[in-house]
Amino acid sequence: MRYLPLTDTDRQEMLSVIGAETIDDLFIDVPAEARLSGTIAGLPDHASELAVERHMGALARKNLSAGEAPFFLGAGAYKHHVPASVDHLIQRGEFLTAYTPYQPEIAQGTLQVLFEFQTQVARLLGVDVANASMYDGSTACWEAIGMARRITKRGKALLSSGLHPHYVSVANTMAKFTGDALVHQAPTLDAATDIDALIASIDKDTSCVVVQYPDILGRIADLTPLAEAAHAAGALLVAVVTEPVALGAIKAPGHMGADIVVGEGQSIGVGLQFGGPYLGLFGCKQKYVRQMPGRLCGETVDAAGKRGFVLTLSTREQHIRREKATSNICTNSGLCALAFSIHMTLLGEKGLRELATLNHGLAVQAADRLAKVPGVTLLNDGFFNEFTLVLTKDAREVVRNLADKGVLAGVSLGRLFPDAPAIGNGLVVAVTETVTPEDIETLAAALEEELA
Amino acid sequence: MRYLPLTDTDRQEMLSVIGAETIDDLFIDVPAEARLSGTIAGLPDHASELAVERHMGALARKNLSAGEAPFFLGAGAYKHHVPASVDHLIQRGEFLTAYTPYQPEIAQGTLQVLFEFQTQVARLLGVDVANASMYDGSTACWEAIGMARRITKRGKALLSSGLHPHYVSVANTMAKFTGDALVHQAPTLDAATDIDALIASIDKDTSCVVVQYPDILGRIADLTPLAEAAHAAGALLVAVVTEPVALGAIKAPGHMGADIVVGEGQSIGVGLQFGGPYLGLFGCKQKYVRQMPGRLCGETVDAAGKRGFVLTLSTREQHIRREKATSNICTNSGLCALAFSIHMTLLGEKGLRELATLNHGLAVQAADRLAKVPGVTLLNDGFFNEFTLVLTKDAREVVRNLADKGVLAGVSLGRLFPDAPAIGNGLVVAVTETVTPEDIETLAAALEEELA
Amino acid sequence: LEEKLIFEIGSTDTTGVDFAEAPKVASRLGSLARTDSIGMPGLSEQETVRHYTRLSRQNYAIDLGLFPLGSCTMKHNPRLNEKVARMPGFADIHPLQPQSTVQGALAVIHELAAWLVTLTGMHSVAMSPKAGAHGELCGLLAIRAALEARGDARSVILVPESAHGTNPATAAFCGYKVEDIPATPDGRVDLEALKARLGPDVAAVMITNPNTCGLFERDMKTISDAVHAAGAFVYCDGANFNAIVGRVRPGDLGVDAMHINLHKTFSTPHGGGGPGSGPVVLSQALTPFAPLPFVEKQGDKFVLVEEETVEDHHAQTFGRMVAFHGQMGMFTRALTYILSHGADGLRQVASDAVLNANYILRSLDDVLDAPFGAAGPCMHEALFSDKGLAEGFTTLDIAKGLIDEGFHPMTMYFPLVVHGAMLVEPTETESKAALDQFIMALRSLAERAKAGDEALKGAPYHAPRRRLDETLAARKPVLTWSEPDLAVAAE
Amino acid sequence: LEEKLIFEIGSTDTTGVDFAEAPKVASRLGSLARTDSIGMPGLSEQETVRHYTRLSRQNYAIDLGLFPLGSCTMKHNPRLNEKVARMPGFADIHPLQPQSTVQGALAVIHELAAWLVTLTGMHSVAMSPKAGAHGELCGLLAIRAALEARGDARSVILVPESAHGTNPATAAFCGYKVEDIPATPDGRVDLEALKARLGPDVAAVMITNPNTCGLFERDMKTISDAVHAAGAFVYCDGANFNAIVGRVRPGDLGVDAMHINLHKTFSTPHGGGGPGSGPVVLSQALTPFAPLPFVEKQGDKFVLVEEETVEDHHAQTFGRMVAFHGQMGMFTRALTYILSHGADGLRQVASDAVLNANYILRSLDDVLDAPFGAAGPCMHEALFSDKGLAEGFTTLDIAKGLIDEGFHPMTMYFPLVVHGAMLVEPTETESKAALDQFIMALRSLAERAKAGDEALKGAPYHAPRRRLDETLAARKPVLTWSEPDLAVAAE
Repeated sequence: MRYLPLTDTDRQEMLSVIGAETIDDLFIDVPAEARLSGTIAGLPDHASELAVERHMGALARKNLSAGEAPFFLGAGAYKHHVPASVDHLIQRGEFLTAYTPYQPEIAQGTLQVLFEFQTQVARLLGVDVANASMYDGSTACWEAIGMARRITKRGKALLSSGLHPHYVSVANTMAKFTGDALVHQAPTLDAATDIDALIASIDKDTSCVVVQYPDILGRIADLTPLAEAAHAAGALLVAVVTEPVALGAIKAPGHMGADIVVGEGQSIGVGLQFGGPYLGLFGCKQKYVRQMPGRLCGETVDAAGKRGFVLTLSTREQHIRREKATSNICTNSGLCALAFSIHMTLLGEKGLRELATLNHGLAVQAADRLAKVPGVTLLNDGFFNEFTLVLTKDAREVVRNLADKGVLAGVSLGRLFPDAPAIGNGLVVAVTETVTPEDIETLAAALEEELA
Repeated sequence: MRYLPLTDTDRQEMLSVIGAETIDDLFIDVPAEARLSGTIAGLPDHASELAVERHMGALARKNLSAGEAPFFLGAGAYKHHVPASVDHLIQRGEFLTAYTPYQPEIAQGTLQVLFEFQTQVARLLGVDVANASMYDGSTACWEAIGMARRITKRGKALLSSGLHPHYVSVANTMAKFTGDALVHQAPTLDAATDIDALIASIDKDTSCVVVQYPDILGRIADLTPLAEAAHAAGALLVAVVTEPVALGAIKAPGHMGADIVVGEGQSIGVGLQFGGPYLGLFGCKQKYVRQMPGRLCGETVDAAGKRGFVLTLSTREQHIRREKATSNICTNSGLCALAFSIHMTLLGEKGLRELATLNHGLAVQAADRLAKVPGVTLLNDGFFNEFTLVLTKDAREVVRNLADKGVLAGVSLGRLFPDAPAIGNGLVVAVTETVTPEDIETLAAALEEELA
Repeated sequence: LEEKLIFEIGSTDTTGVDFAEAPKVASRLGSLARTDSIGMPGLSEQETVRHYTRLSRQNYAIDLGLFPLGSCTMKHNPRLNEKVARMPGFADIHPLQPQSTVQGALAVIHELAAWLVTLTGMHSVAMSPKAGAHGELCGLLAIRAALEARGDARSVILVPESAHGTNPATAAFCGYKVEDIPATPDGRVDLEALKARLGPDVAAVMITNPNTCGLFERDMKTISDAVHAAGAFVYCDGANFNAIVGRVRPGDLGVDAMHINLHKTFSTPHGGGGPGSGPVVLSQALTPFAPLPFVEKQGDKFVLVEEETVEDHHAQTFGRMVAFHGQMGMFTRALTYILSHGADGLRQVASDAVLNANYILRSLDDVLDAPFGAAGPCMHEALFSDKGLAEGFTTLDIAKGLIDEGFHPMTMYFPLVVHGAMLVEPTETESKAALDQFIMALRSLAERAKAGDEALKGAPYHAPRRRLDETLAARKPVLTWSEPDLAVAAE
Repeated sequence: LEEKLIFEIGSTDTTGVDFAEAPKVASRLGSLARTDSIGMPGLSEQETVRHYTRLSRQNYAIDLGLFPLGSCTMKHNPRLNEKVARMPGFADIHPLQPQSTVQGALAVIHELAAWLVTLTGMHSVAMSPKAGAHGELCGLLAIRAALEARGDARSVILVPESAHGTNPATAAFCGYKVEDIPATPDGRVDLEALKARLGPDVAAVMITNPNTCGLFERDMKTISDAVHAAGAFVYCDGANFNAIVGRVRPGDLGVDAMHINLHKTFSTPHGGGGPGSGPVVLSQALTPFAPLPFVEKQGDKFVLVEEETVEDHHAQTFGRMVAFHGQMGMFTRALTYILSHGADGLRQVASDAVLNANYILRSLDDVLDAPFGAAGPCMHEALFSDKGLAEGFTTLDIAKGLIDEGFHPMTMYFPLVVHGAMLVEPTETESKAALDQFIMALRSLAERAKAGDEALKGAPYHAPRRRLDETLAARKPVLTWSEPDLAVAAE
């Protein structure tokens, strides 16, 4: 078989070195009743590359890919154009097939990338330090809540109604273990965010306030008053960014006082991939660095005095601290971090700002156009590249019907918040640089027909 | 722009070092009337990667790719499955973006590959030596005729009627210059090849006999008598192989006495690509090596005594010999040779034989099945993976009509030999490992309907 | 040549990406426009390609040679997997697309899930965990939910000494009290000590099998039975499933939950530290508590069961672990790998992995101490200790010496139960020639370390860097780049 | 580490490819079955990936650094081009598919052809030549056909001394007699000598512009007029089109035929020696003689005109040059590059290419002799000579010294008109920082060669190999691997 290089002759020679008759003899420690004598029944045997590629290709073609349709989905995952050189570079065998850089002498490639990535992320989020990545935005968000608990020694977290409902679900799942009290309710169809309500809810038990920016409805607001209110009460502000491209156009949460900023980095370099692997971004103020979860790469020198990089502060980590670790995270999203870092390097500040400006410009055009469709109201005053439309009927049905016509119209609030029927007519629409004027017209026409 | 790194600041600094005011000043040697003052009219300006990818993608989708249809085309280009690792490896920047290995100290990667390639090709073709590749099979074929002229000092070449007609056309084009006399006629719809006729035609003016194996109608025959007859008359035998996979199943031309064996290597590693780039294979007997065209890589040692490889025997080549060179070829098909060599390494003898056996088995199944379609007669007694069907009407029309139904049925003899209406009912059908039993049934049914 | 940082070579005016001009519109950003310089350097495409190409060449990787990291299972990553994962129908679909438009993707999840369940002999599988450690979390969440469902709060998790560090970390992260179980002299869980500790406060035992000494836990079934009898659950760390896939089904050994690292057993690339993927197979007892979302086949349609669609039929779910549906990009690769091997090939995977490890064990146990070597064969990894090295020579010296021989070091100082442990896992994708070369190198290093060759203590000499000062890095952490202080530089 | 040959590590029993089982059928191979061992070694996929990955790392490439080979135009190869070329609609179509099924491919050829014609100001373009030298052949074939059509057989081609070696080789290959035209002291064609030689036996002049000294032929238009007046044609070697694209149209200078190396000006990758692609733009006079096949637009359909479809409307074609339609895989890449740059970007390409070359020329002309430097600016390449180096030091020493500095050497000993020529072409895709680093390296080498630093003569020291014995290779050619003679080995 193509991936197994041993020949039967090799196997015989090796068995004789070992002093065993057969390979089965090497499995003597397995209780006899658990040893399978042949291949597992009901499963096919090996297949040629051609056959496997055909099978998988047939399954792939049963999906409507984003590039094949007018496409307006966001809500935590965004379709952006990724330059071809990004994928080319992450496929270099030396990146793709390397392990976690535990042996720094022969892992400077990965390590320097991580150091550069940490710096890029810190600058983007407006914080002092960032780690070498987490699984995704939702788990990074939960890690931030746990970190705030460790720092403040308080157990109540206020979650904004504008926080992605799946992020809320993940936090709720984890809080069952830890006993954190999480305060949250579904959003209302209001042009303003719930920042004032959050400020009013902060009390002396509050470990942190968790706010998404832009929020799940695409709304944006200055986080400074919230940060001040939290700090005044001894709580932390955790900001969550699910669309990092936004930070090429709007203020960084760290610059508005957020103590911990987490995010989903998928937009830059990673691609949609049906939800994973994605890339958790995690940054914070310098003073909290030793409470941070996840891998960190730091600068040092080698025995010859040359600059080099190593994984560091690992006394926070599971493989050293075992049950006293700041997190159980081991594998992270190294290759996605590489993709993010390469894409960000290609963009640079100039490209990032142009990309953000283009996204915003197209989104404004689309919002204004769609708001003219009878039966459609634009909820947002402010937004970056995503906004909420209020329709005259349940948006879930509209989305499904439009999909049947080959238009991927956005994300319905009914799917995101099945328990909040009051907002079921809301449709969250994202507009990136991949949307064309024709796409916008197609969506407008389809909505008009659907709502007629 | 994304590929141009100079900023305007850079340009100004550099101009001041040069001592010029503007870049225009650097073009003063261009006659004023030929200097364009601005961009050329009527052409669009630069475009984003996204826009270009969309444009090219739209054009790509206007083609029916071989993988999307039951596919039976051959006649000099064959669809084979190429393992994914081949394309991965040839995209390594160190291979893809290197130049011809003129500086061997920093080109051992390319050079060792070429040395391995030469050995693989020589063994496959059954000859002593092979060069580092030519443009394609058709130009390699002409180069072989020229080489035979140089060796024999004779100017008449006999081209088999089974030689690919495009190869004949290329030779005819070139012969206008060189004055070689080329003897050729279109094939007849006969189960036997024209070897006996060729033997009868050899005379003392004959430089070489050029025979394709398997030939354009898929026929195969022992070349030994032809080699003997040629040698007896002081002529050379040139064998042409357009389907190298065949040599995993049938005797190598070099082992049947061919003096020069050329071929099209596209089948192994390269892919269809609408005809190019392809890969000319060129091998010959050791005694003729100094009359060989094209690059050669040879083994040597470096100043420290280590084994290494260099381009060698370059006194045959244009950059040294100018008008006395054996050929004007400079750039060859390096990257295609790499792809061929990698694919051949993955196959090895075991895989090559299995591939050939599978091709032959499927072709036999297909031939037998299609011969049962009313109105279809199988021409060939013997064949490898390609055979000729004689239909009850002009095959050109059949091919076009089946294409409209999404079946790519084969190559009509009318397209290949427009001047030979007598064979217009012939259809050349190739069957490789990529053909499924369903494909064969689809073709059979479509033929049956078309010929009813 | 040294490669500078992007911050040292790029500029905020340079870009490697072009965009169409943005429409002129009135901004909706209000007062939030970002006006400060972000300080993000850009490079042209060529400079970018060069920077990362050069950096990559400072890495070791499986594509360059044998990577014998014990317990990490660095096997070949087939390139077909990469090609399949990039098919637009998989790579370019949004997690919230209407289900009618992603039937192929749901089919992939369902098909992979069926393979995992069958190969492990378990009842169901939770596909969404993002990595092995995340899978451990999933298993403990399911166990906790099951215990709560029967009103049986328990607070202790038992973890053998030889466990992966993630096991106790995960248990603690979930708020459990962690207690160690000692190992026997032959490197296995002390069954009697375990039985003695079981009681009404014990929620689960987390056990690695094959264990981190590279040995199969012979008493696994007995342990499971005892744990079940005490009302607790058995969590199995499946990091070493590579050793037994196709030959042993954990379900036959009484396991209740086990994560499977797709990047170990099923060849998805490690990528310099992830992404991974850690589906968790579950016993019938734990199945009702599996997380959302999951895929079901209803008639000829695949249905994604999530909050909106869960209704009554999975009311006991412990909830959602991640924003979306797990590591789709890893699922496509793993399924491609599984289909390529098939049932016969996967069985051969385990056979050859174990054969290769035993070949290394027996080819070196005359020069290196193999603490459990006398007791019989190992599974997929060979364990050695530093016993017998010359005074002052350590496992670290041998590891760094391997770098100069052109290999990645083995896992060092793990498991903790062996002094100066060297854990060598060759995997099944290594040829005999590669093993022989590695054995020769390790033999020569062992001999040098026993002979006290001082030069070894300076290794590596032939790597992009000499030994790095990790203490300095931790004492004065420099975690981001900042412009050199010009005032300081001028001094 | 050295990498062995596949013949030394592989075996005929090993394979990296699996196939479905072949149907059991009666063979139709007759007596021709190949029964001998072919001797073709196989490797598993992992071994294959390692072998070629390791080998690749012994190469220098543009992806690793500046590649200043004069006249070779080693510019950045954008990765979008690679992606586009691999779209199944381009990569996976057969050259003989019915035209209705390849309309997109024909559209690509047509669109690229339109760009080439417009950018050069010519009348038409022959797309099928496989590389630059093949394009030269195409041009001469068209010229010969045109002369024959007017019954005017001519036998001589004039080639300036500074021409690429391919020019005389091509002319000779076509049966022409080649005569040299000398250069003037300022590195250009001697106009008077050329005029003096023109006569009824001269078929064409082959001229490179910008020429191989990196200079623009100021008299180009005068030359063309004189050649045309003598009844001959002007062939222009377009290898250096990179210097003038978007700024000068060869058609405005009286050129009749010019090949365009898509792998030079239009960035298709060199691939370690090809494939290239050499479309030839033609004047109105030569257009009727262009080769088959070609693409025409008829209404909204694209038509491939070949033997079957040519009928009367292109009866004077000189025929077919290649089996199929040329280098489609290069066309898609080149068109992608062209559309990415557009008219403004292509003009900037020439501007920056020339700026970069002049920057190098002026940054080094104080330490290296620039034979034509005093006369004014160069075009896209800077030419230096070995004048002033210490006794016994050569251009070769400087070239090999560059390797140790991390660069590929420049073109050496070409053009022949300058002693010890060093021809440096940076291209437009190099940043100022990269140029400055290169200038520093070359300056230091020039100083060492002038000072007579003996160490330089052993360079390179820091490359995969030291200087190789090319004489040995040519004297006793070993062109294929063969099993070591065991008898000899045993001695």
